[in-house]
Amino acid sequence: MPTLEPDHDILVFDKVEATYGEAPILRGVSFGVHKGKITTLIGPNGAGKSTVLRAALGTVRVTHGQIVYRHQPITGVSTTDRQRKGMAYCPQGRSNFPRMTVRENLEMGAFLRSDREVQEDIETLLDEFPLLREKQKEFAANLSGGQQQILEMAMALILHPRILLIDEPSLGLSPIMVEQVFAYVKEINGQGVTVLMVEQNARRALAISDYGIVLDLGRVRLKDTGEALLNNEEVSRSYLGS
Amino acid sequence: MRWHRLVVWLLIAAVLALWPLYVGSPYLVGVSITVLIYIALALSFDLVVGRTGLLSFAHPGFFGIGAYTAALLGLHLGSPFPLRLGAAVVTAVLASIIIGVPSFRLSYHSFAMGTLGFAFIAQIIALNWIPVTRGPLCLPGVPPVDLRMGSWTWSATTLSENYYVVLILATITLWIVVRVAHSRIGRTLMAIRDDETLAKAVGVPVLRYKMLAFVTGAGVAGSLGSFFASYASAVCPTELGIAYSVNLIIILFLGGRGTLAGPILGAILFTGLPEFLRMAEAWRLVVYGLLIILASALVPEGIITWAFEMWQKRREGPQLGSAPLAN
Amino acid sequence: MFRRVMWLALATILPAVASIGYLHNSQAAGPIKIGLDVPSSGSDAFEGTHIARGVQLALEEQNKEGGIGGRQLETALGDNQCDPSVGVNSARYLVNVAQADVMIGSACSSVTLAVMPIIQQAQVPELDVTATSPKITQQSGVGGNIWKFRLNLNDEMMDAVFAQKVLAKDVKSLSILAVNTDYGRDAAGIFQRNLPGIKVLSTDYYTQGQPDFRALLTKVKALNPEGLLLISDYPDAAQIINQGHEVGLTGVKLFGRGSVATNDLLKLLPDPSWAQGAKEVNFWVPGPTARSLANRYQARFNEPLNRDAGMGYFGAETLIAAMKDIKGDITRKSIRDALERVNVTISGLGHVQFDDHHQAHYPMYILQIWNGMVRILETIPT
Amino acid sequence: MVILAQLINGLATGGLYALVAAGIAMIFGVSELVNWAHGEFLMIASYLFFALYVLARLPYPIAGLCTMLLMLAFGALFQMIVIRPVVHRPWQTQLVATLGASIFLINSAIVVFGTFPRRAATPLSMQNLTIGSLSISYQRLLLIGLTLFAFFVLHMFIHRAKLGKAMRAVSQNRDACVAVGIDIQLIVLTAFAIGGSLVGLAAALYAPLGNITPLMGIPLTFKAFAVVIMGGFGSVNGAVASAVILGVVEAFTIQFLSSAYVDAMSFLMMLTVLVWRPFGLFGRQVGI
Repeated sequence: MPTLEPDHDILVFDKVEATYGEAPILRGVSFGVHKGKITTLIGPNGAGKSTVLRAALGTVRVTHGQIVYRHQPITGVSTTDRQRKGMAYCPQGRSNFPRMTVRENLEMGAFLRSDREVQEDIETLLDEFPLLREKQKEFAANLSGGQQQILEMAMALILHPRILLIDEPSLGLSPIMVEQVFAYVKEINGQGVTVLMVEQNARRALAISDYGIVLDLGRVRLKDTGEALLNNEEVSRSYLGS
Repeated sequence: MRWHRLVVWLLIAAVLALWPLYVGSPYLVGVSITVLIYIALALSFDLVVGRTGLLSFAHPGFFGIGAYTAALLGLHLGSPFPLRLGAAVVTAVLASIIIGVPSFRLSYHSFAMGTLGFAFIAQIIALNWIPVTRGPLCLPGVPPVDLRMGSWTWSATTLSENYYVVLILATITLWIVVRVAHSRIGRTLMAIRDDETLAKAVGVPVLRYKMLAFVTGAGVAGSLGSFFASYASAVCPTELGIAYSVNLIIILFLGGRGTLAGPILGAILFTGLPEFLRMAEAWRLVVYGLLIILASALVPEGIITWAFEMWQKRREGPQLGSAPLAN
Repeated sequence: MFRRVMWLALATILPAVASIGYLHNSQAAGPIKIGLDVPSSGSDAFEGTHIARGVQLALEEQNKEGGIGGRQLETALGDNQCDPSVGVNSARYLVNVAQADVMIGSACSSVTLAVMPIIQQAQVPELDVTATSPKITQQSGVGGNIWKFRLNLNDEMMDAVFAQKVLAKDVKSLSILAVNTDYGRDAAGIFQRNLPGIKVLSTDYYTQGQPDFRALLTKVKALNPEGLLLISDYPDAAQIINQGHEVGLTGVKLFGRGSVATNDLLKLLPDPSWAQGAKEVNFWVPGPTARSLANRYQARFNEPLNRDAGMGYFGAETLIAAMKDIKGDITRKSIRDALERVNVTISGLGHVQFDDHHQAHYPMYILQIWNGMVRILETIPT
Repeated sequence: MVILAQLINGLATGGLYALVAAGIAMIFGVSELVNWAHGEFLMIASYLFFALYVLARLPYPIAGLCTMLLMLAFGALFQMIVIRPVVHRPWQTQLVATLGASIFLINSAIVVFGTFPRRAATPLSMQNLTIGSLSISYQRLLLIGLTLFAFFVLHMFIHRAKLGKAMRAVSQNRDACVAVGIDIQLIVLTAFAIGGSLVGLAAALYAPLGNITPLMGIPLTFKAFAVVIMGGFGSVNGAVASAVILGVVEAFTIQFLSSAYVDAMSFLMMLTVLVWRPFGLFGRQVGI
């Protein structure tokens, strides 16, 4: 079993606690995200998976412990600064702008950038995602669910992230689209972007993941390679469904 | 513990009953009557706003409709007060059904503005329907609150008598609100306020419950209007004005909505406050506005909610809240 | 629940009980208190503010001469917002808490009528200086409220005379624009009943303080009336005249009832010639006889004297004259009795004596705006 | 000719409503906040213009421009002082805060400026263009022209500029804004600043044509609310279109029906629209 050595880790959670209102959601979460790999968080509803991503991004307040990003603690760093430093985030559900065109959506993805190469980068992305080029003048609302998910990933990529935090990318998609979306996740990872993913569709996700982390009731139950978790009987029984 | 409770209730009742004798000054009795009207109005307003989450601007409209109905009956037919009160309730309820049915289809912002529109139109009609309302000339000479039993008659001519009448009305209002709050209806209303989608999903007829709260609130407001017409002995279009709505909203949101103590404390503070500030006449309303801004920032859930929280924290130390677990 | 009730009881009753002590500060032989029952906020605040200043000037002058019987005079302000239900509480405040010995107000007719039962019950005399509803006169004095007095002339006295002596001579057709308040509706009604031989082409009511009169004036212009009667106070009248110029409503003869032919209006016109020839009946205006008062007022408040400030001053002067005449203690009752006896000539206003209905009768003024000034065309005895 | 004159009256009035309503709609679009004090922004702006043009004797264009800039700052300050502390609260609490602000601003103006109306007539407001029986002041021509121009600029800003696009983005999906790093606070601040400057422009154009009083904002707030609802809450284009329609309908109501009921017209129209189309005349498709 490979150890999660800090040197390889782009993002480290160290005994992180977070609350929502008065209720504790994370109760001392510790793990590391291996640079250049895909790591998937699995666990039942209410385990705190999405909160992990939000804590990393800084939209949930961490009450105890700390988060280390690229070997530097990022407590007190604003969300936008984290994004400037290479964190990109695809939240759960639809996170595009329905009454803006595909191209405008991509421009909004680049909101934090003020350099002149934005338009060029958009062109490059449209080359990479031909289906987006086809629809670049249409409103995002007119795209299918899967196309919108791909648009959202493209929006995140404009910032040239080092790590992509992606929440439930397969939610509400047809099986064919799910395959395509995961293929894109794999492709993005192939370009050197670390991926930290939360996914209900745990089997599929673990199949493309290098590592998996099982979260339950705000604590880390288990961390291992994706393959090992898939083959772990207890995990199978408790967290992967039948 | 039961006698304990009884003693406190009796004590409160005694204080309230002896209040006009204690304060003596007609000005303070007058202010007390205004405060009691506002308490009752705020409690009934809270039925709509605090317990359904919908912001209605129509409430003073129902108050005004009740006042005009009672005044017209008293002036033209010489009807006794109980009849005027009943008629005021009926017209206010009818109006609330007419307003409510289309309005409840609207989203919450549109509902607020829709009811604001109703309030405005009602006031403009009162201002211009001269043959009936006399417009800005008001309807003066409304007979006082009276009771007739055969040859025996009684009428509330002094301030203190009016105080007791409104005290009874406010108590009845409180009773209605408590009954509603502690009944299945009240719990359902709270459930709807907290999660309307869920309530709908489990088959609660949401619209019917909201209408029930809206109509009950309107009826209470109408009854208070009938008292006001007699107490003030005149009804003017200003009684339907937006100023009332503004006051009620301030009372409710800064007192604490969805509670019983909140509207009561809010009414005492925010009708009493401008009166107290009479010392600094020129700056009075400047200070008042400033206090509202500060209160909305510092005690946004209302003074009473804030006070309870502080008190609970001190008593029980840090505790697990009841906020839903969120992923 | 029980604890909540306890808390509630404590939280509400304690401060209320504590406050009583503060409010219960009745005075014995301190200064004489004059309650100002006027609007100092709301849409009629301009009127109340000026009345208050006029009163203040009169009291300051009297205080310099040692007050009355060694007692100083001071004011207490109760803002009635020109709203009857607010006015009822503010009047009670003046009567009970501020312990006013006599009041000036209520400035607005609807508030005056609402407050009259209160002053009767509390037995405090009150003197009106600007409210013009005839109903106040009908309900005051003999057979009515013996505590209410009115210095200024009422609409019944002025409007019929103005209609017959001025309007009937000047025009054959007329449009009326009236403010949609108690005073506008009342006065418009009186005029409509008193316009023999004049064709009233339109009567429109507008909202006080409305920003835009152009559509209304375009409508009036299309009717092509010979005269336009504004039942308005000067802020609205200025808007009407300015915007009337804008939509080309020129050549129409202007008449006013309210405060149209006043210096205040002229200040609000970019070009005074737009109101050239406008005639108005009014119960007072700062004329040549009030020059000394105008100078003193200007020096004190750094603004020119206007009708409302002048009436406030005369109201205070009337009260002072009455109080000087009192032999024994100055009380609410003795002030009332003294007001019934008042028989003085007030310089700048005229001879003041209250009739059976407690209405004073000094001459009314027919005014005209002429070459950027207000001139007195005629004074008509009442 | 009367019809044409009333049409022009309606357009000019509608323009004023539109300048106030656009700000309310924009602020609502990005923050779901109903700014009850927006009419008081116009009042403050008018006194500012009066101070700059009449008291400081600045030339008209400069006084107007300064009013716009100062109101830009005022809008931003208002957001920071009054709105920011309640930004995470329900919209009703935010409404109470703006209510308090409205009471505060009106009465501060009464204390500072007194209750006597002020005027700030310009040479343009005193000269009329006369064609036949039609008469219109040059100030109103300027006003119609500049209002159109302002809305053209606003439209370009919202659809072309990055910040403008971000405003649309915030009005469409707030979560997504967090994901792409759009600072929502900054956008809300921008909306208040733009709302303020539009009202500043309105003041510079309208103050010369009317009285400046502490209470002048109140009727405008209500009319603007009605208009914003009619246009579909949060839609700037919808609000502007409805404002112009309302202006014209009011003018014709006065001409052909009654002046007493004209103020009811705005809310009657609003209620009709709400019953007929609950999401406003232009529906949900428009966005900011």
